[in-house]
Amino acid sequence: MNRPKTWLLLSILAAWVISRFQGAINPYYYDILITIGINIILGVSLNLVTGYTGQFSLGHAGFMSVGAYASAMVTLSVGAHARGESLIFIGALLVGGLSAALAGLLVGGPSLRLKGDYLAIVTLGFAEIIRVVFENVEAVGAARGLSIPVHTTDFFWTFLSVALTIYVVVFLVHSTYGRGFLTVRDDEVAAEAMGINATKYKVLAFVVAAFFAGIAGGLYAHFKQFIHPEGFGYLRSVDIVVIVILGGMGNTPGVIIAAVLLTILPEGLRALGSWSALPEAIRPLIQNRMILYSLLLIALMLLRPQGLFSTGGRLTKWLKRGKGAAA
Amino acid sequence: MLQIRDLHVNYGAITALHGINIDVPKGSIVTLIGANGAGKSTTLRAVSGITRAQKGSIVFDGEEIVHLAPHKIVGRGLCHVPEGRMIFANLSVMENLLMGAYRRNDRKAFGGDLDYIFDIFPRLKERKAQSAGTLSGGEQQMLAIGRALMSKPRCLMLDEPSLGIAPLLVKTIFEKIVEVNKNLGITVLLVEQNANLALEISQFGYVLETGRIILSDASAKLREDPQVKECYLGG
Amino acid sequence: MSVSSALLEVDQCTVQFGGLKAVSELDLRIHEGELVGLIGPNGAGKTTIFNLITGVYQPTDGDIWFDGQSVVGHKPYQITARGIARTFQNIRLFSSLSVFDNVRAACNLHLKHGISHALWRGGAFAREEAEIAERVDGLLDIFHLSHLRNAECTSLPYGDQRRLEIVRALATRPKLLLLDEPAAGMNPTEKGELMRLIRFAQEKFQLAVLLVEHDMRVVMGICERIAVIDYGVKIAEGTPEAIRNDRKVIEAYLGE
Amino acid sequence: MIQFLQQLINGLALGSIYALIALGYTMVYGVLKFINFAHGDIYMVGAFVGLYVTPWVWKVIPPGQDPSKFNWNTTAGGLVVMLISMVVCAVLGILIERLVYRPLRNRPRLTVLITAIGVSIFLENFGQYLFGADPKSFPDILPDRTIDIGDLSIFMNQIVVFVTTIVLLVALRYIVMKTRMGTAMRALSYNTTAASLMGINNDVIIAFTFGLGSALAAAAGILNAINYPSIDPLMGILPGIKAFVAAVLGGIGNLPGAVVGGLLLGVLETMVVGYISPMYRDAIAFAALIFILLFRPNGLFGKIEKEKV
Repeated sequence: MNRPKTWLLLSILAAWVISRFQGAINPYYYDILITIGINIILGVSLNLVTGYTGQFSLGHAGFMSVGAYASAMVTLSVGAHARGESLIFIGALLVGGLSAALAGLLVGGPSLRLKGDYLAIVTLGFAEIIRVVFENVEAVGAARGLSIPVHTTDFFWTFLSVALTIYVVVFLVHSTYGRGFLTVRDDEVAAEAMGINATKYKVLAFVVAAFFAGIAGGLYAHFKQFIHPEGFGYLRSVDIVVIVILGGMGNTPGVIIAAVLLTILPEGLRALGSWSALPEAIRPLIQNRMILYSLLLIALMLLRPQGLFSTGGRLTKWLKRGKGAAA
Repeated sequence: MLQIRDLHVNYGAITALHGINIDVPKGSIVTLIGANGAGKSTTLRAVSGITRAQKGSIVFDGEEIVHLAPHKIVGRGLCHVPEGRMIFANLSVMENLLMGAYRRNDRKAFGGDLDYIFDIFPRLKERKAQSAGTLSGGEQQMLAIGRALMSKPRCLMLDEPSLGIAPLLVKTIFEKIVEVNKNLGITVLLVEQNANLALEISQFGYVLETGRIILSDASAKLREDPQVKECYLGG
Repeated sequence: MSVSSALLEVDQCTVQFGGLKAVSELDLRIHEGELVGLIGPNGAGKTTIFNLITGVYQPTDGDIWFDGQSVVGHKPYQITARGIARTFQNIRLFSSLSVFDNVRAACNLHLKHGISHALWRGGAFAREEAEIAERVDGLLDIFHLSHLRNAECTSLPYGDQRRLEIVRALATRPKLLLLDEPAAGMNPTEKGELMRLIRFAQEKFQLAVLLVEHDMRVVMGICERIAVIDYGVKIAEGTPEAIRNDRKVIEAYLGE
Repeated sequence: MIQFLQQLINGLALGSIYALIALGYTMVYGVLKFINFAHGDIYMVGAFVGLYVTPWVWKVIPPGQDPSKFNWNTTAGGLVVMLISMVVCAVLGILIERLVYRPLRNRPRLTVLITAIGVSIFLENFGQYLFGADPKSFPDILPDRTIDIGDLSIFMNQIVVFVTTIVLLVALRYIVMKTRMGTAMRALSYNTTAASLMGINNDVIIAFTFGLGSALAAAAGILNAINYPSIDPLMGILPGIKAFVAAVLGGIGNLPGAVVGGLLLGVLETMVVGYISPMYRDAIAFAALIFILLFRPNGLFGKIEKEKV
């Protein structure tokens, strides 16, 4: 048994132990914790595409929605309160993840020929088309949305998924095989000249990321118990991109911190916005988290485009060294 | 006319110029020769302001220009014909020439200047309504020089005017460079790989190697220098 | 040294961009273990020939044979896998990777194991990673880059970056190495050292080398045979001595 | 047949709006090589400026009493409203370029794209704060009349859209093709370095381009509000994306292409709504985009460019 796997088992164990006490956690904080978990999965998985492989995707919410709907359909077709709830849930999440991965393959295959702005806009287009489709299919509730009768997502399942996502992304990238992702980001022409099949890596990153976005979608559906096509629009994708940017492209610990911060931020702003000492006119300005988000994003791009938590690459270097010792 | 002192240029961690000194006296043709990657183009780019110098001074006509923006340097009468010509292929030949005169406000004088350019490069006149992208390499080089002349420069910097051009046309273009220098009194700083030709028309030459001036002398003397002969003249 | 068929055979290749023939009806043969130089004025089409051989461009006409098989229509990574590696005129290292990782990435091609191994991280994975690390360190050592192993590649001086590109290309285990102006931007001492290293690598790895270079001392000094290109056409080919005295070459290239 | 012609006219009117916005995308892409994601929101700001200045303009130029009759005062007032909105948006566009995009001039394109998304989100949400999130009804700044030609009915508004669009296009073409500034714009879009070596102050030209594009977007905002008099701070998102699709359709950076792309998309969308289902109104633009990018990535009129190795 070597270190990476120990690390994975320990984190799953920790998730299990903490989940034993989840009843003791204030429901408000509990909700925030689950949301943090889902956002970490989304951020870390998108980071594989955008951060490590350098492909800018604006459609991550689309894959999340595929996972959410697919897993919800599994649960609904099995029926609520069937026995073996956990097994059904695992099945639903896996179906969600695999459906999203398939969508990722279908979208990524043709569109990853494009670069930069064009890729971003095409992924956005695909996500919007997915949304329009869900809005028009009666079987999934069309524009009315879809209710899921069970609340199966709990602390353990969420953080088990978080641990798996981080494990896969980090330990995939930190291997000779996984260096392929980074070479594609740095210089595609040189990567191909070194015998690296750039297309394969780009599609692989896309599919793996879509899989975990699908898992996140499944968790979300069985947590909120209601999903609606509007909830997976372009702004949701932007939210995930902001997590990646803030954390620093290709910096997984940074992205995790960013996911936590950006989940707590709107809650804090809500509290601050209702603080009566503030003038009436300012309060909505603060409560609208998107105003702050956008200013944050612009300021970040102007001042620290490498992300808030890239300490001059020291963290990345530390990771590389950590890898050297592990391999 | 142009004095370069202790010029340093870095691209990221790579140092392209390690403090070079060049003097271009008024009315002369000075040439800068050296191998690919020696820093010749970088020198010109730093003088015209496209590339920022980290250290050093560039004095043009008594004025320090090292921190000026490129468009202001053109306004001072120092024009750079870049490597690869960089004509505007999407514009017509005439529009290219007019762009050369972008900073000038004496529109009435344009006609005379155009006549002079069409006189030394008759081919441009024939093709003035044509899109510049359809010109041959040699014609594009003529256009690039003509376009630069439209800015009424006092000093012209030419970066490898012979690049990718048929030998016969190279000869014509070099003759015109000399003509412009003699008739209009324009000072010329010429960067060239074709050392033979460059040293033939210039009065003074500098040899650049990995970002340093390793030799400088009158052109006639450089042509006889054994080291220059071996490396650059194919002797 | 009598090889019946060449390792690389460029057969009547033409590359056309729009109306412009960048390379026309080029014939070029390189035998195993041979060191061939490719010279010509700027813009003559030398880099285009490299891009043609490595699959970045496809020939408009003609065929390219490598090691007995046609490589036309293959992708660059497939051609590299067949045994052709290259360096770039304008250095293209993986800028975010360390020196070590730049070379390690080039070992990707010969990995026995894939994604599942990287995730499972069993004994086989550890052994293979250790093997690769050893090979990379060995290569870095030969080219005197060991002390820079963990440095960021963009922080290296010009000459070191060029050498690192050669090391990276060698890590793909090529039979033919294409070097695009490896001496550009080096001082005479570095150039001398580079010549020695190219010869050394050629012998040690039994490489054929095709070298584009402007510095005549380098080309004349190490090449067994030189081909001269002008306007996309091969105007001469022969030993350095023959090239030096060829009228056509002196006319077109040395600018008389 | 009548129904088809009617749809065609509606489609061309919608397409004109897309074309005007698309020109801004294409011009900015031409000089800076990036997608100004916030461009659609300028269109929104244009409509709101119109909403707020109309009462002021009407104080100076009182509109006609009978909205169904043509009236010179009403028309003049409408024009003034549009001009003010265009000027305000031009200034806004220049300001955004100066404050946000210029410092990022030589940064990776991704950085600039993300910043543009940020600006877009900011304009939308600050708009919600400033104007309120609820839709506002846009005043009738033009006489409301229908012209019947046989069974075909054309709204006065549509005629105004066509005429204004044509006038603006002719003006733009004159600026770009005949003036010194326009030639400099084209030169700059081909090669920025060479442009600065000609003594062109790239900053000025880029600011000018932003101003011009933003003014056109403002005009589109007003024209659209005349036709669909309900405006809200998020109204720019979809037309913005669709106009971008139009620009790509015509080959980004290509001015006539943007116009053709806009008209094409407008007609296509109207036909889909009229003959298939209104539910797919938005999907059609994205489907067109994906199709064009995957099969002709340089647009209908573009040519393929290869990366230099």
